[in-house]
Amino acid sequence: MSEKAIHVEEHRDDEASKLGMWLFIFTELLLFGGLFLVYSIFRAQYPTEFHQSSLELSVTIGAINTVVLLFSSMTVAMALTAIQKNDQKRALIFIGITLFCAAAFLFNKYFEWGHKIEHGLYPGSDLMPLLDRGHLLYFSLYFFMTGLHALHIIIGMTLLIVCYFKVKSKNINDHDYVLLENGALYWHLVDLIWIFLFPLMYLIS
Amino acid sequence: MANNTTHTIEYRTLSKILLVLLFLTFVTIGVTSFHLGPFTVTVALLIAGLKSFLVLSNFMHLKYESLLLRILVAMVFVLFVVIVLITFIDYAYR
Amino acid sequence: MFSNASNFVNGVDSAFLIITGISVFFLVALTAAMIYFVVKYNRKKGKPAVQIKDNSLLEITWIVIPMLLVLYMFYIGWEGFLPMREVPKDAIEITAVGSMWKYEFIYPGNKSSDTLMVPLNKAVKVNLASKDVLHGFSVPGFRIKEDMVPQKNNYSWFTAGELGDFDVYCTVYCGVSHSYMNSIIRVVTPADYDKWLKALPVKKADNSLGLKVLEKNGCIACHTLDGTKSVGPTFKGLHGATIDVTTAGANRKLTVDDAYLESSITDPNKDIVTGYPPGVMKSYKGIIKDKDIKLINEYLKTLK
Amino acid sequence: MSNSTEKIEYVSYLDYQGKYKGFLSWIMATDHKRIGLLYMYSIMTFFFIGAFFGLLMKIEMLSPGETIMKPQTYNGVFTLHGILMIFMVVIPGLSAVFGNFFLPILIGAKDVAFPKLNRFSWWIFIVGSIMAVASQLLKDGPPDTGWTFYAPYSSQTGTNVIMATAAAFVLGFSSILTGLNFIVTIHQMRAPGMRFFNMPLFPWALYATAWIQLLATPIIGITLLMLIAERMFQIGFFDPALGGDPLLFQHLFWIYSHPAVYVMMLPAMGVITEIIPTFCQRQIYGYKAVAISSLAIAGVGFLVWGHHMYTSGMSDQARWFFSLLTFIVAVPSAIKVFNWITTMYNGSIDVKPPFLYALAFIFLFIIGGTTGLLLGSVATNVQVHDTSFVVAHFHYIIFGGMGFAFFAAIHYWLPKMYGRMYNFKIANIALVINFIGFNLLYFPQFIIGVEGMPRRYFDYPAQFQPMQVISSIGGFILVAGLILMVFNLVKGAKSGPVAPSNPWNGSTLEWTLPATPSLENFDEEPVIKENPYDYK
Repeated sequence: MSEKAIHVEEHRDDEASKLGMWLFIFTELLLFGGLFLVYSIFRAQYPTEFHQSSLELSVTIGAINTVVLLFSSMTVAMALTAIQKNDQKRALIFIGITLFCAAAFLFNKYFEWGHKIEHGLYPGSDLMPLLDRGHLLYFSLYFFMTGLHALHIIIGMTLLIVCYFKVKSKNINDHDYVLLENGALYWHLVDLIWIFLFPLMYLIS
Repeated sequence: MANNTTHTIEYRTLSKILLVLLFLTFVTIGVTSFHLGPFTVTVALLIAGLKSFLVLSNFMHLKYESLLLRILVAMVFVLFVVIVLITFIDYAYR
Repeated sequence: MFSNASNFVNGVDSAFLIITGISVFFLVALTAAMIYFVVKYNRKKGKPAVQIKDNSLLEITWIVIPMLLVLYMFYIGWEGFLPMREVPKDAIEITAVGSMWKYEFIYPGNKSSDTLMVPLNKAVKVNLASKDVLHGFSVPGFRIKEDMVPQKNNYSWFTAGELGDFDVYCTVYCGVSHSYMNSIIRVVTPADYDKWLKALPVKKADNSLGLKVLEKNGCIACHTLDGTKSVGPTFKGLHGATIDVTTAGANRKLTVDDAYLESSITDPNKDIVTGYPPGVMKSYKGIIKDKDIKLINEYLKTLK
Repeated sequence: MSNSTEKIEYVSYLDYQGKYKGFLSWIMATDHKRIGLLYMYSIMTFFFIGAFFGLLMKIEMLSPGETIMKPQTYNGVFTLHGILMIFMVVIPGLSAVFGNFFLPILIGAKDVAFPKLNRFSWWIFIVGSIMAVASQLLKDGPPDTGWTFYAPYSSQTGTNVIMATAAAFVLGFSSILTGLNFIVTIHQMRAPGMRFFNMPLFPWALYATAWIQLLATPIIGITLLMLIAERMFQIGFFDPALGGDPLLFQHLFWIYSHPAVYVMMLPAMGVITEIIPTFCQRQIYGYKAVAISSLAIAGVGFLVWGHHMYTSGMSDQARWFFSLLTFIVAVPSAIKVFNWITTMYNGSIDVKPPFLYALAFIFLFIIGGTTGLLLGSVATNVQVHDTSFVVAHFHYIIFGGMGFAFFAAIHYWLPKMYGRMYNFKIANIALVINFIGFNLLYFPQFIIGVEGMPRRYFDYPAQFQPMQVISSIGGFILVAGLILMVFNLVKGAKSGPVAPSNPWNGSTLEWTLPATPSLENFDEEPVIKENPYDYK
């Protein structure tokens, strides 16, 4: 039996990987879609309560986080451009900035959550069951949606850290950068979801 | 390299897109601080839609992808909106 | 089929018959065609297969005809259903409350019974409520069914056309005694109905706070207040009694006191009363607050 | 055997071992054919465990009152039966077993697009399955919610609901990844010359299925996560005691679970569409209509979930809307049935076990489908909803439809999977026993369902007993037939006569390969026919 006959080639097909990533993004969109559906139904039922509760959140922190995420979305796109131009150094810097922004976002979120928890506003607290249904649902949704979003930030960061080291070791280069491309796509997804979360959670009036 | 089909977007373009996105963010914050009644949500969602369109088409390179992929992305959003609308057939008439 | 038990039987049953008729027709015709083809074009007969081109006219026909048929079936189904949502203004209003695992029917004047008594040939609107989880209110003889959803006001209505008893079943799965959650609708003459309703005593309200806590948390679903055995031990006479329990696999005896009751609420699987399966009750730690546990204890002391 | 190029030597995928030997060469395999078989062995195991629980229920139903078990046990048994059969047997079923094995071959590809992801899907399928079984054994006792996990009961009961829902979540993830893999495979891996409209119809069905898996499963994922959060952190989206809305759970649940029915049925229809032309030696009638009806079913199937909730207190507008769409989704299914039967016309029909299973499928599917009309019509739904009529209906669809299609597929493709043939006579006898047992088991449930017998009842009024007894007898007959069928298949696969490479004279690509395909399927570029069902 010749070696050639039994050797399984690693078929490389970047188009396929990219399509696969897009399909995965679809599932993520619908995962959050389910939550947005829940949000829209409860909001339609309790518009005033949702409005009052949203005043409890700080628009400034939300806006800062939005800017941070938008900016990181741009830098990760620039990292891809840098790799395409075979500029390894810049690519590393851009991925680094993105990771820094992600950490800043989580840091911000940590304080925001901490502030709420200090006031006894968290699921399972003594205060929560005393709220009326609209407020209760708003804060449940707030913690669940931003929590799930933060989880996605952490997943995205992990992906980008992997990309960082692969760029460093030149496993990601101007001939083969589909992994970074997919990591970037995932990061944009995280940004995309926040684009909707921000106005719906912080700005509704 | 036949595999590298992804279009390269210049730094300058990307930074321009960011500026537009930031501008739109502040517009949303500005608009929602006025009391437009039920239109506030509509306006906020429209701007969010515009922003996501920019992210999708530029940052995510969708502008340069195949027609098929663009149709699929649109299909997913349409499907989601249809599901929401159908659910509201129940909730709106309760 | 086609009894006069309620005003809906006719509409539902005719829809049923028409749809079943169309279905049986297709089932028989298509099966007959299959068998006929299998026999006629069997390979044993040695004729080679003839390749046939698609015929768009034929295909359009069998898209259009089923389409018309299903639209017709939809229409009769909707026609049969519509009256179920149009309650006459003069209907008698009775509230049916489902809880694990019994029905309670509340009549005007705060009178209640566990069977639903209704007068013949009078419209009755049944408001459906639930105290804990989803329940069903299904009366097969009347062709009505609607779910009882907590904190949501569903309703059903009917005009009974025949005297007699009709079964009521719970159709939405609601836990261990789901299949024992049933009742009866008894249709009587209007005169008998009035007489019966007059004799029915007005519901007494027990205002104990401890009982409220028990009701709110669904405890009474499994622990009765009257001494009958249910999913869990009864509350009657429990406080102060000496019972056999299994703690970490070992049998022992203990006397029920405040501390035991508290641990049974927060960690129910620690001491299982002999004769009951472990794992049926969840921990209410953090759900029932300490001050509410005190109220429960006070209330249980009164249940001798 | 093709030996045209001298360098490439043919090695059957069953003999090829690669880096790992023995058992590891299976669980570490990235070969789509081995993964297909792995799925088949695990799914058949779960199927028989599920069937065993089904049988326990049938024994319990022999007489009113307690027969062999307590009510709490019974509730655990039907819940596990449901979770096992739905999430671990019928949803992966055809697409994971025969889709994995034959999709790449049918489109002339060497493998699926992401072989390692494919292996990973099987692994997490096994992890999810272990979690589902573990939920039975942990200390709080088996979950007792039914496979639908309806809130608020599921957020209040003290049993292992978290473990069971987490299992369903993990299994859903496996399903998503399989669907993703198939879509990319079909888009990117078709052999040169294979366009969408000369692709065989089983891949078409799998394509539509994969889209449903991909787009609907995340919704159940998030729903189950919310349920878990509700139990763990008291985030009440569904429990009214915590401020939630139980009907919202039903909406979200059925947004996934209704399309999931088509995840089960579409590949089944696809299999039948492969079998009928082969045994009639006639090209499928109305190729395009059959292909597009798959997409139509998938598309409209997304929008009809509300027909599971007519009696839940939905608005009247929603009731007629869902009813109308439900009736419309019946049409593409009807088109498929007409096309299958027309394909038999003027054919040269070879009555072999796979074809007989296909005929049994059509018969049972018509019954299942038309009783679905009675459930889709609002007025009759009110009478039969949540009764054993529903139980009979979905068993006719899922078992009579998907199950019999699965059996048809095994009988059709076994010579290609193992290179051996089973005994036709025993296969036919088993089929007759299965068919009789099946109808005895489920048809009586239609009758008592119309009379009002609710589903999930541990105990029942005495007037339903005769039909329950007939049904239980049918259950025993069916299980006997299944055991005979599996015995015959196992014996055939292990020691049956060696099968020729094209025993049924099929025209699709798998039959051009040697009796067991080699590792990369096509040692030379496959020749793609303009019409996949071109019988000469």
